[in-house]
Amino acid sequence: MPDYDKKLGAYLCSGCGIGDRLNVSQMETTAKRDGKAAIVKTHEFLCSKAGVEMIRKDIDAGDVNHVIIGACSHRSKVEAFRFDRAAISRANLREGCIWIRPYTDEAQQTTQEMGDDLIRMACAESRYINIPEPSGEQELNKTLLVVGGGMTGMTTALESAKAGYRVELVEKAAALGGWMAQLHKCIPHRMPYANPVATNIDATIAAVNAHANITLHLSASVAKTEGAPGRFKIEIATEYGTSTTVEVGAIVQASGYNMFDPNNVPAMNHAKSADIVTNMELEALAKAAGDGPIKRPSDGREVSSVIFVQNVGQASEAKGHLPYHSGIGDLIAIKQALYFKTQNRGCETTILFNHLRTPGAAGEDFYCSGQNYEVTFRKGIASEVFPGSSLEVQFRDMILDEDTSQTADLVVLDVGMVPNSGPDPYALPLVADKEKGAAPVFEVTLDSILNLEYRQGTDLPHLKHGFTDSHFICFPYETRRSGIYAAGPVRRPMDIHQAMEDATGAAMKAIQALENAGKGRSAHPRSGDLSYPLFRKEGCTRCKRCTVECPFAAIDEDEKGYPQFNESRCRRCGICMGACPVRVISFDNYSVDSIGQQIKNVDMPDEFDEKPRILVLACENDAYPALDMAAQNGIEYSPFARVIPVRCLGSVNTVWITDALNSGYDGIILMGCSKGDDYQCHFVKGSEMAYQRMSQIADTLQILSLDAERVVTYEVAITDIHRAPRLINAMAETIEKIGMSPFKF
Amino acid sequence: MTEVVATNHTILVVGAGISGITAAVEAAETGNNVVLVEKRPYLGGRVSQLYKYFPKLCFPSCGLEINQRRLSAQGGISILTMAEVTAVSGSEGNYSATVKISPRFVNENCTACGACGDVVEAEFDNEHNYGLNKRKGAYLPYNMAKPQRYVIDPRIIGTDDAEKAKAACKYAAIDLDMQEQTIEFKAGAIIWATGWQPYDANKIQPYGYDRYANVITSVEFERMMDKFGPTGGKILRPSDNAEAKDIAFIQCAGSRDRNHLKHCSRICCMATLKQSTYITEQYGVDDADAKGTIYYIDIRSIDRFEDFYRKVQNDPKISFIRSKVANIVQDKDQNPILNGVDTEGYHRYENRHDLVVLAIGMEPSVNKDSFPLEIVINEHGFIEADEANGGIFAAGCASDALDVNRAVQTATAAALRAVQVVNRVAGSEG
Amino acid sequence: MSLNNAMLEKYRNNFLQEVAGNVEQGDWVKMCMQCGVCAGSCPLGDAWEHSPQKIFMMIRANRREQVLSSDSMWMCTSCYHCVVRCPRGLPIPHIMHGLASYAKRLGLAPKSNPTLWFAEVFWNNMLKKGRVNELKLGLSLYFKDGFASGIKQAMAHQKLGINMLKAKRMAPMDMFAGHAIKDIFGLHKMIRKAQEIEAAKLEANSK
Amino acid sequence: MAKFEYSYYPGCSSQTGASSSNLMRSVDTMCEELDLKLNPIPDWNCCSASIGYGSGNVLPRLSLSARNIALSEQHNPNQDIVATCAACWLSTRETAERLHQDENMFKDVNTALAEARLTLTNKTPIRHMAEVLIEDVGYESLARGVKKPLQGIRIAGYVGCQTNRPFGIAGESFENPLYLDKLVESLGGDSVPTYEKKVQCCGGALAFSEPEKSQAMIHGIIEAAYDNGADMIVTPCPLCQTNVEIYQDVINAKFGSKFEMPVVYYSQLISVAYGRNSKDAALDGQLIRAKKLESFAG
Repeated sequence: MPDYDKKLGAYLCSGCGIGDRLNVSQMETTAKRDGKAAIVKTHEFLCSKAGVEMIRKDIDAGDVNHVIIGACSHRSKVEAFRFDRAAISRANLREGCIWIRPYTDEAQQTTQEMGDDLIRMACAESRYINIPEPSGEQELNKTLLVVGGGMTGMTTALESAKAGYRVELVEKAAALGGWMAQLHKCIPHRMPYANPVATNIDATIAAVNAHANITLHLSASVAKTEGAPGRFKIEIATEYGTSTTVEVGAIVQASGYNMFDPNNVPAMNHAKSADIVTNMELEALAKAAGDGPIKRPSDGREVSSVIFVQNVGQASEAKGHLPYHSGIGDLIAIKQALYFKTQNRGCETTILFNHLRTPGAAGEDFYCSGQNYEVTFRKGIASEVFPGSSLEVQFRDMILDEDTSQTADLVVLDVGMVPNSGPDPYALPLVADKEKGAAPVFEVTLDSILNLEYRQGTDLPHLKHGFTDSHFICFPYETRRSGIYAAGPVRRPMDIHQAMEDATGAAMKAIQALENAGKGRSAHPRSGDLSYPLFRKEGCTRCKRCTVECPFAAIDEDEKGYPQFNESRCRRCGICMGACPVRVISFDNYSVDSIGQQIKNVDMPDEFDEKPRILVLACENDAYPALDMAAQNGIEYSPFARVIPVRCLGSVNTVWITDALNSGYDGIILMGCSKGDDYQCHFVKGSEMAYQRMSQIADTLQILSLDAERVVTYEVAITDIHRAPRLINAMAETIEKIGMSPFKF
Repeated sequence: MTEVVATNHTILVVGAGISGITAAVEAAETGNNVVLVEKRPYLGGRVSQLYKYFPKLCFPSCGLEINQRRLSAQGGISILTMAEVTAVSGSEGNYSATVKISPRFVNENCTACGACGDVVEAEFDNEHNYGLNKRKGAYLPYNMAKPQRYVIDPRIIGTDDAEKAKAACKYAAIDLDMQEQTIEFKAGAIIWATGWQPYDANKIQPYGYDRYANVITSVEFERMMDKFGPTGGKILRPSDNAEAKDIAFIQCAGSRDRNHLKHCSRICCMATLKQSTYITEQYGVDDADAKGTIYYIDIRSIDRFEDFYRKVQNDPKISFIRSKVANIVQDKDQNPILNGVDTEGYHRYENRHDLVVLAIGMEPSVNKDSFPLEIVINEHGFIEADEANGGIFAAGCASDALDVNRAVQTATAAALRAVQVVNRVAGSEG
Repeated sequence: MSLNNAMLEKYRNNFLQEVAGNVEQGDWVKMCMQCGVCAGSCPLGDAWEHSPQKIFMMIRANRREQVLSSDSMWMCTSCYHCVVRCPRGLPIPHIMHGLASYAKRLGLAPKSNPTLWFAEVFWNNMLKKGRVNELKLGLSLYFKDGFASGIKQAMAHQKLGINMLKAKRMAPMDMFAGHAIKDIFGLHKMIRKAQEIEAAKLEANSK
Repeated sequence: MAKFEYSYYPGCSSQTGASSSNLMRSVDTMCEELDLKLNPIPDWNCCSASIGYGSGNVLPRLSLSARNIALSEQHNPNQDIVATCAACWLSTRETAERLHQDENMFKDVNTALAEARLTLTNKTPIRHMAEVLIEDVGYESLARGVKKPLQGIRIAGYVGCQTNRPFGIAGESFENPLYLDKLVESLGGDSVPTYEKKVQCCGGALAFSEPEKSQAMIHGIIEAAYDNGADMIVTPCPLCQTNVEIYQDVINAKFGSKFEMPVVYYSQLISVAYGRNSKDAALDGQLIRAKKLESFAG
């Protein structure tokens, strides 16, 4: 907590109609008298060079270190109002006031009250925040840990090394290469997409071995991971019982995948015949054959006909099957069919597909190439494979619309990828009393990959089907464990080309994480935030809510059960702050007081004034922008609303609600992002937490004998530009119905 | 006069769609200096024109809000809009880029108060809505436009409208004498993220997009769903503005076709599955007339997207026909009638629908013939990763037909490749 | 051994390769992706049993008999709708024609197919003088099912015939003279040579 | 010296006394007016049309067209071959292109041609008369020569199949070609660009062998012309003209329709618009009189 005396300067803008709609000099007085601003100035065009200059002068002169901007929204003119070495608070007089109110005489008074309150609130915030400074806890460690020596891991290592960073590469097996080393050839990912191409795995392995920045740990695994971005301590144990400890700044988990076991689909009779092989087993046969004819395992006879059965146990809800689709099986089948065709054009190769998944430019060209080699593609669903000297595949031909069968020397089963992830920490709900990673709901290896010494389990959380969590649209590298990134098929099924792309991206994120950890800057989404959770140990009751509810497992517990905050794991969402029943957690620029005081500083008209007050706590990421855009489009809402943006609804501490009710607010609305499987909360669990907590508010209301309708929580999307104002107005109507709060003093 | 501070440690990012923005923020948040160049007057590219993302059915503007905030939070990024890279010279670690900046006729003073828009009368096709409606000659491209500054359409320059707009502005933000300018600056590495454009549906003659009002493209359909879009969020037939309830989706419209784009555009299957959910969203589950029919060759629902495919398959309102539609005619009420054959068992159909949505193909916006520098571009128009490209790296749909997730993946990877170059430069300079 | 048996023997159960090697443009069949646009585009679609796309699938599924004895190919009217729409650019009418004439050569084509019969009449009519004699062509068609029905047919189309005569679009004298080319000898030699070359090729293929 | 000169391939049906002799007559008139000189290919033979495959197979069929091209190269050197019949144009052009793609086939064809003491170099462009009108003459100059604008005649342009696919005319759409409409407009007539059956097949090759199927299609073609308020149909194709015109009685009998829709050639429209009489325009060759057109021809 930096100590310096705060010098508040409030700068009001009279532009954009603010001056016409509001009595600015009155707001100046408000800022001085109620807001306790030492300096109060008004400019007719505050975001202009001149206006900004006016502010900067005062800062440079040392007259002001806490700036209150009374102008447009927090989201507007951000670049103009960015001052280093000063705390910034904003009173949203434009989008938050005049734009959502009619320009009429009747409306004038309530609009003015709104404006004055916004000034009071911004000043209150300013009084209760501090200029954040790095804790000094952070370290810059330019080494990455890469777990997994397959193509993904090796690519991560090489790309990071190329960027000038050191890498500790840990591989379970005695040699590098992973599955890639077992392949005969690869699917082409460069024009022309016509023939299988060499894996060049040896070259890659050689490059890894040769690179000065890369340290190899073979036959090794991660026995323990402690610390946080910038200061991870990794214990690497080898099969031979030796172990070393390395310190790294960030981690990339490239633990890859396992092949689905075809025996989960008995009708394929994989176990009943040596000539019924999986696609991965065929790679071995092809490798053994070199560029000569591929031989049957059973009798060593040259294969003259082969059938590829696609989607074995994939995209199926049947028990023991994979509910998802690996997506690359058809490309692999074409590649493997070409193993035969390029070697013996006369070899009959049939691919029984359902939906031929050969997407993109590469995919479609490769499909054509397969056809060009006279690979027969039949849209057919195989029901059973009969073992024998000549194998028979029974299937339904979807085009000829008939049940039929075909014989072949060899049958290749397209089996999918199963992610090789560690146990999901959240397979069972976490409870406050300590419990290590529970049994995952999906059948993946139970061995931990990372052995994190974290309060919330040993490994990266899963999203679905055993794949590690990721906001898999806008921010694919989000993992809920800061500074630890998953790459390759452990994250989602993918081919080698995509995995290498993914590896390079993950390396970028890991490098970014360690660089920012070194500067004490927060990672996405509050990129660059220098604040961090501060904690008053004396007050702590060791309830452990914070350690359990942090979506990013940033908080551990010491032996006495007190929370241990790890600054560089923290995303600054404030969910711990919202969780804390005794309010001992805060941030320099965001705290129970910095919001609580805004709530309290709203001027509360007495009961008979017929002027209710509605507190709106809106997520700054979605709900608040929605209200902004409503204003932009001239959509009005109740003048009695007082909107406060919060970092995440999860950061809302129930004390704000009770305080608000006690101080006479008539209604409270919480607006957060949608929760559940398709959550849109940028802190993953925030809005869900808020819902849980608010469900308990009902009791409080009862104690205060207040109607439940006075406090409501909504999921509001950024596109709810019409809806968000409607929700506020609905509350205003409710209050008209049920009457004003009795708690006005 | 726009100026850019750049050295050969600078990373130039061309195109500010989801890929360009991602590449820029990832590089900048790692402490690099970035120049982000965008042709449009605003950032966000195609995703800013999408209603929802598959498979979460969440809103692109949600992620865009975060990314735009990340851009503003970074000191190290300079953004040029209405700007195009016209020439690039030099080599890896030492490029010099020439950028042409078209006049916006509105300067930084703009507070987006909207006064100019109110007074201007001239209207033009709204590009953001693919011309489905009009916008003023002085306009804010859309709600979340960044920079949040108005644009004066060059076509009103010299008219009274222009003068009216100027007069209406209290902040001297409108500068009608603004000229096109060309600037040149250095860069160590270049990320090419110019994205894609919808294939020209007029060329798909059998489907009569050029002749039948009620045949639209998938990108237009996205705009219809936007509450601030051309139809205020309603699915309306262009011919008579009646609610369209029986909707056909035609897959591979311009993709997987030697007569058009040879490649598979990858996203269309999922995009259509997503759009099929709009029908229930709009009309509810109980409206028996509301239904969708998907005409497809293969549904390429890769990996986890399979869950989503299954979800749609279980929706009684949606049916699937395995068929490339042969052609479309329209009846007297301008209802499109689709002719073709269901290839699963060979059943001929002649199906009438209210509206046809063409799942339009994805064409790379890489100018194959006049790329500013010698670089490897494949026959489909995508930039290939190649040593010969030196310090120029493709991101997103300039490299392949990709969905948002994979575009972001490649963009993040491209960012590292660029960082490698500038770090090498820094290293060599000691 | 009959050509058919020879081919059967040579290609065993790989009809796709047989088609690729012996049918006009048959090498394209493998490139079909079963989208069905040809089937949907064919004006005679509901008249025939198997659509082109389905025939291509049958070829790959080794339905040799079924394909070659089908009358579907004989229904192609050469409207070329399928060609211009086919996403893979298959020359579908030529493949259809090729399959038809290949079937005819192997003696597997449907015996009583009217188009097959008309094709023969037309070819012979055309070849006789080097140019088509429409009058004879028309008449021979009427009499295709014997004299009696021929008269009936002729009567039915009497009005049409008379109209055509009136319009000078039919010439009675053609019954005896009709248009002819001068070098009919050369033309016949040329055709014979062409037929020889083709037969020899097919023969060689069947070995 | 004529403005343009071509090597002309009239085709069997255009000969005197043949089913589309009226086409040839009107084409001669049209070319007179437009100053186009047509030099018939001496001793040309039948192309065997699109039915030739049945007995002709590939090589003999191609040889037929090859012979015509060879003759043209020999007697009308450096002249584009121009055909007025869709089938003739198609077979000839297809042959030329096939022999460009397939060298062995080209050799074999020449071996066969040698029997008729001919050789083929295959360098000659094969064009349709419609291309000549659009690309060489052009709509504007065509319009300039009009003496009797066809005002008030509503003419549906029926393009049919083989004039349109697979090669197309002047790069126009296969699905919605508009050149006949532009032609009609240049002649002062009213076009029907929305005529949706303009590329519908008339059953062409199957008219004889599968009459029911063919006539059902023709019925649709004529009905659509009536629905679009057309006074007559114009077509560039002799087979289309014959099929659509001459079976209307039969179709009326079968479908209970009352069709009496004139079907004319573009060459007849041009001849009339350029002031020539009914005879020159071969209007006397109609089975269903094009009265409105005659009224202009006087």
